[in-house]
Amino acid sequence: MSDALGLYNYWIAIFLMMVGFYNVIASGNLVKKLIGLSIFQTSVFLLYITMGKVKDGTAPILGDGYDTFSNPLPHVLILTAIVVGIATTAVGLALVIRIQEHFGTIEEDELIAQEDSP
Amino acid sequence: MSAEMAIAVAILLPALGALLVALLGQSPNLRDCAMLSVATATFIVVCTLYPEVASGGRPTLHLLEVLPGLDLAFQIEPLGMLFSLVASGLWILTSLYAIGYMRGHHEENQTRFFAFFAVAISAALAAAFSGNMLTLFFSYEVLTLSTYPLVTHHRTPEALRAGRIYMGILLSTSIGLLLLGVLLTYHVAGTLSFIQGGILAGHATPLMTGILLFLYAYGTGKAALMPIHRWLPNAMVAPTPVSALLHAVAVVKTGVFTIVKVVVYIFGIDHLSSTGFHIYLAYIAGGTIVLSSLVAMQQDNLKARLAYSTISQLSYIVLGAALANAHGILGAGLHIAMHAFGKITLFFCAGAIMVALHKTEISDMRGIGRQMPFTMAAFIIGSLSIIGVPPLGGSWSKWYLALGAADTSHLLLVGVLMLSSLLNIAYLLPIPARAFFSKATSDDGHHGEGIHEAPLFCLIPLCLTALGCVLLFFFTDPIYQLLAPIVQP
Amino acid sequence: MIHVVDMTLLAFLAIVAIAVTRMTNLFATSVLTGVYSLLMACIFTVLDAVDVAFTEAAVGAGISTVLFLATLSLTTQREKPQRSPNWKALCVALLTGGALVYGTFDMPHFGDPQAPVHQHVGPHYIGVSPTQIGVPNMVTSVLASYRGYDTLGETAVIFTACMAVLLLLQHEKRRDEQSTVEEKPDKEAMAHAMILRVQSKFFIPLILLFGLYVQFHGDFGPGGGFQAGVIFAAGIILYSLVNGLDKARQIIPPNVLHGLVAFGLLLYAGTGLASLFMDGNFLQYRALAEEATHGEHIGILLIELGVGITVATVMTSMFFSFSGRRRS
Amino acid sequence: MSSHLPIVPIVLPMIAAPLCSLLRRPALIWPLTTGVGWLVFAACAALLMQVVESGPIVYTMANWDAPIGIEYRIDLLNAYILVLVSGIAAVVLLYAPQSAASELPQDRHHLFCAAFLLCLTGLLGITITGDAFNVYVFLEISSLASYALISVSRDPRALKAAYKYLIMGTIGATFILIAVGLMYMMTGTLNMADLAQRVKMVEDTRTILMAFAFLSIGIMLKIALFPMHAWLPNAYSYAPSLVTAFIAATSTKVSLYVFLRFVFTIFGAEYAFDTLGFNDVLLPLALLGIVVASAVAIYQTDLKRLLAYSSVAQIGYIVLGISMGTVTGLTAGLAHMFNHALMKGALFLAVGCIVLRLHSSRLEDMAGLGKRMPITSFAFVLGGLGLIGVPLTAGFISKWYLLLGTLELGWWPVTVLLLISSLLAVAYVWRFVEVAYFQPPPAEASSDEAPLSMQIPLWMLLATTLYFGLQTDVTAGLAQRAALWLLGGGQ
Repeated sequence: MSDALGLYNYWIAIFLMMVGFYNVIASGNLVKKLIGLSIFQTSVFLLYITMGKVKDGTAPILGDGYDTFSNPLPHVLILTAIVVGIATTAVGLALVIRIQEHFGTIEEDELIAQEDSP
Repeated sequence: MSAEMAIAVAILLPALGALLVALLGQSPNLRDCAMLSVATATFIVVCTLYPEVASGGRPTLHLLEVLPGLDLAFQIEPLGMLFSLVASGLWILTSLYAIGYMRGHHEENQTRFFAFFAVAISAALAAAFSGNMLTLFFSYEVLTLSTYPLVTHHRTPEALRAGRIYMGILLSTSIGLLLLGVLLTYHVAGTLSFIQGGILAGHATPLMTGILLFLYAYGTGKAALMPIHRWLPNAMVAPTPVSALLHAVAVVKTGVFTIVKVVVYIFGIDHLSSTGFHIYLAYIAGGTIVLSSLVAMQQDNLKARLAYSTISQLSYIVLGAALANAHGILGAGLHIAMHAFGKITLFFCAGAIMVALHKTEISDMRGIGRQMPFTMAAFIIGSLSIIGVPPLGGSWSKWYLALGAADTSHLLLVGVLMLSSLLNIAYLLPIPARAFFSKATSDDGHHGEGIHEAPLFCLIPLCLTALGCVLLFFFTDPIYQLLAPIVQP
Repeated sequence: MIHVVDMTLLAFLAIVAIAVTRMTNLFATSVLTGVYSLLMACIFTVLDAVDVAFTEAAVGAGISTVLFLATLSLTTQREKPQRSPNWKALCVALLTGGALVYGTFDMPHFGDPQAPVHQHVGPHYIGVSPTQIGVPNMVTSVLASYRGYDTLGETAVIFTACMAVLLLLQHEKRRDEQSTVEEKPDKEAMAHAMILRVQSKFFIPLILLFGLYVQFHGDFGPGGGFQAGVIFAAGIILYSLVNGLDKARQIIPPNVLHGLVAFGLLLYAGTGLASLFMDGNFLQYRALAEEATHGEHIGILLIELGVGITVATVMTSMFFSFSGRRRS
Repeated sequence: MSSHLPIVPIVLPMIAAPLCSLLRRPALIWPLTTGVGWLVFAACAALLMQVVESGPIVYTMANWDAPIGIEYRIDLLNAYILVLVSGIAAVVLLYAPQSAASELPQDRHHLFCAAFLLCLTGLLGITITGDAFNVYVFLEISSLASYALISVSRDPRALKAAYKYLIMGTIGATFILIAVGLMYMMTGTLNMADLAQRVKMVEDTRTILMAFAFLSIGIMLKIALFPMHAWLPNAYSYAPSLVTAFIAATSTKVSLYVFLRFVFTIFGAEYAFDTLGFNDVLLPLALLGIVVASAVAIYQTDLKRLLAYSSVAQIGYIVLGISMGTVTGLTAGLAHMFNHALMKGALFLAVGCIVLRLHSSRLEDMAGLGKRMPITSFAFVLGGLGLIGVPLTAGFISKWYLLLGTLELGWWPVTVLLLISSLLAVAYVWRFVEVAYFQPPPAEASSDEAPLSMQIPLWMLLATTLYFGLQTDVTAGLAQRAALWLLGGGQ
């Protein structure tokens, strides 16, 4: 039971990652793929933040009456990762807009069909 | 000129000649003059190297070390000396002949033709002089690539198909087998240098030696051992000078030269003969000799017949090497020179007939002896030399090969040599016989009765090579003395 | 107690994620993704990562949702429905997930103070940073100083994204087009909606003010250049949503905007270089002043400003690029 | 200032990128970008020499000692890659202005230059850093920049290719992020040297095993190791020529470097190969890649695409060398990374020259090219000989080591397979030769060479491949030292 409690957060994080990952691979819509990618990445953040938490700790900001702090390092890493995530999403979406303009669709199967019959 | 310089010059001259020919492409006369002078100069440079080699010297040119134990180096030893003399000497005659032939035949793209021809000679000389297996391998590949444009000279679909077969077989065997052999040698022996007595003794197990022997024998596709001989008849689509010099002398001889050289300097005769695997190769060569002679008999196209004859004769040399004894190696070495003169004469004659009478099929050649007496006389001399009749050069090499075969306890090989001489007679002599003793058929009498020889440019070289066949019989001793050191322990 | 809140939120997250997968209306999915980010931000708060929560809320629920919606308005709103689940993808996902779950069994448990992360480098930051850097918010110390180079990289990432979006979406300059844009009233603007206009007049200054607060208060509480930049951008985006893109562009001309994008990154890297000239290593702000903590203060202020400027202008310029693209 | 030399290759292009976006005028930005490229190259070369002479260089960011702060740690391995990447960038930048003028929209040169510099920053940043998370950050800089560089092509299909690359690249990067997280979780550190020590203590945990697995898969996606190469052919074929040349020569090589860095210096060859038997996974993938991709390359009708598939095959060679786990094998892999980068760079530059004149990279349009563009065609053939591994080209050296490596291990079938694959390489290079030299040029075609400003960089790269085919101290010699060191035999 302690196992289950101690790892619950990780399992959910993994579950969420896989939902996102599934969407990236399975979805035929280019926007939906990016949504999946964004969920995938966000869930990885959860993995990091979870490991930074310490029992009975508090946010790593110096204040009176607190002496147990959660680890600030994962927070810093994830701040960076969030930026990377939004950057990727933005570039991806810009590509999607251009694809729509040129090919008139953002469904993967239709795009492939266009390739085959020029 | 120091020997080092001479080596570099000998290899670079034809390459520069190629450049010169390409630059002078606008004025054919100037171009052809340039080519002749380059060819002559090359021959002279090669000749200057002879005294030193004959007196036991081994001029060396070390270019650079590519990897530890792997260098680009040239070293002249007797076999290479002989081969380079033959190749560069016959280049002069072939140039003369080619001028007559190409003009007489109104060929297109002559400049390109002569340029690549010169590159091929350069590669052949580099192969002859190579001081280690890597250099030899490299020259071998350059030779393959530079002769491709010559084979496909006519750009017809047929020529392109032949070119593909040519490249396909030569490249795939050399990369697939020869390179593997080279690598294995390096892996086993730690070096690739050609050293008297071989480098494998003490390093390679008998089985490994056997494997290597076959990798080299079949990796050297240019030696045209059956069943990888197909490229050679196909290459006959090229203009005749190419067939004459390259596919009777330079290219194919580079192949057998590689095998002889590998046997002498990589395997070492003693090491090879101690393993017992050489006999299998000897039998394969013997089989190729007989089979290709039989095929040659069925060819009606003169060049095709000569091509199969070449395959058979090349296997003589492979056989000599495979015997792995002193007589065999000497016979192989001599046969490189003897066959070169004989076969080039025959090809020159075939080309001359094509230029003068536009005939390619043997069955059409009835009675042409009366129109082309000199050519056909030369043809007889060449044939007899190849058959091995004294007083012609070919008799010596066959003699030594037979001695070598007798030295092994495999008398069947001696039988093969005897049988093949009979077969040589059967496929070569009917041609002049038909030319002189049959009446011309009526339908192609439009060339008239009188003498109708090829242009002098064609005729003179072929007479000279025929003469060479005779002279070689009387002056074999220098060659023998040159080669003798390589088989001394 | 924390466990209960945590588990409930996680369960919500799972439900939202599944809903996102099953829905085909892309508008709804985008909004749900925003909700997902918001929930995630809540969890981050529970897990003591307030700075991260702040950022995730601003980025995930804010900017990224806006960008998704802008894209959808240019493309399509519905996904082509798929009949059956994609078994191949399901297998890949299950396999990957299974592998990860397998990996969890040797992990230190949630909150375990003995975990290596709480033993090795982390404690150093907690123990030493307040005196070494002189900033109460340890996340800021680590972000700006100890791992300031990472943050420089992060600023470069966002700058790169801006270059990429501009490369892709910047309009080719055509003479005829410009004139038509000027004359045509912006249909997409919502200036005619009275309530919106009034409210926005009230809110936008507040948002911008809050942005400034977050920018300069990052040393002491949650916040910093990145969050501030996003908030600032949100204010401008709100303005252009209400008053139309062209008006917003008049207030902040593209040239100024792009100049500021570059300036932010240059400011950051320049601060790093400045410490070189003061005999420090790259990004060693301590060298900037006599007293080490004072130098750190100056350095952190400058680079946070650089981050803030770049992020705010990049987000704005991305939004302008996206919404400047008309449906063809 | 010389003690601050390590930051020059990263900070210089990072500052130059925003400057480019500010300056806007092509007449200003191209010289700036090119100048920066060459300065960076000079700095990298100086670093390499310093490392060769006096051992690894450590540079701490903000003077915080690792693992508290981030440090650069430059040893033989990454100095070698730094020189490779910056050298290719410098040469490509000489070539770029002309090529860009014909292939890119006029009003975007400043953005393009900025993206190019950022891509360079990212690639060099990945290589030079000694921090695992920092690798991820710079990986994303280079990736985002390369998506942009690819998509800017005039061919709209490049958009789809860039999108696919973005999806696969981000999945790869996220996998790497997960792996770094797991490693951090088990060790508490992100510094590579520190990680290498601490991972040993926990290496029998399932978590570290998964970290290893995710890391490998993530990097393999970036390397485009068969069968994870799906993004590569389209991306290379539709991108602007100079982008293809740059990315093909550098991007996968840097990913390969990351692979080597993590597998050999952090996890250690012993753990990866002896404990996990990781080479049993790599070997079949590498071999499949070599054979299948070479065979597919033969049937391509587009020259860029043909070369792209050839790249997949050549990556197989490199990974094959790595999977041997011996000094010879690793030397072969490292040397081939270097040599292949030069050769592919040169080949793609040649294709760029061809595209400049023909506005097409389809083989069928290149009939008689040997007459129309004799110099460029000859350059292509020379580069092709290198790909085949003909002696006296750089390609031969690495293949030689590779073959020797297989012989040392007694992997006979692999040796034979490698030789067969060389024949496949002959076949695909021959396709160009046949079209260019043995088909008559179309009647209206005139001879029209590419301008000198493009020829010179092309020949510079070619000359280096020929030079390194003869002079192997730098490539093979350094590669061997690096290989010895990676396998734990000291510097």
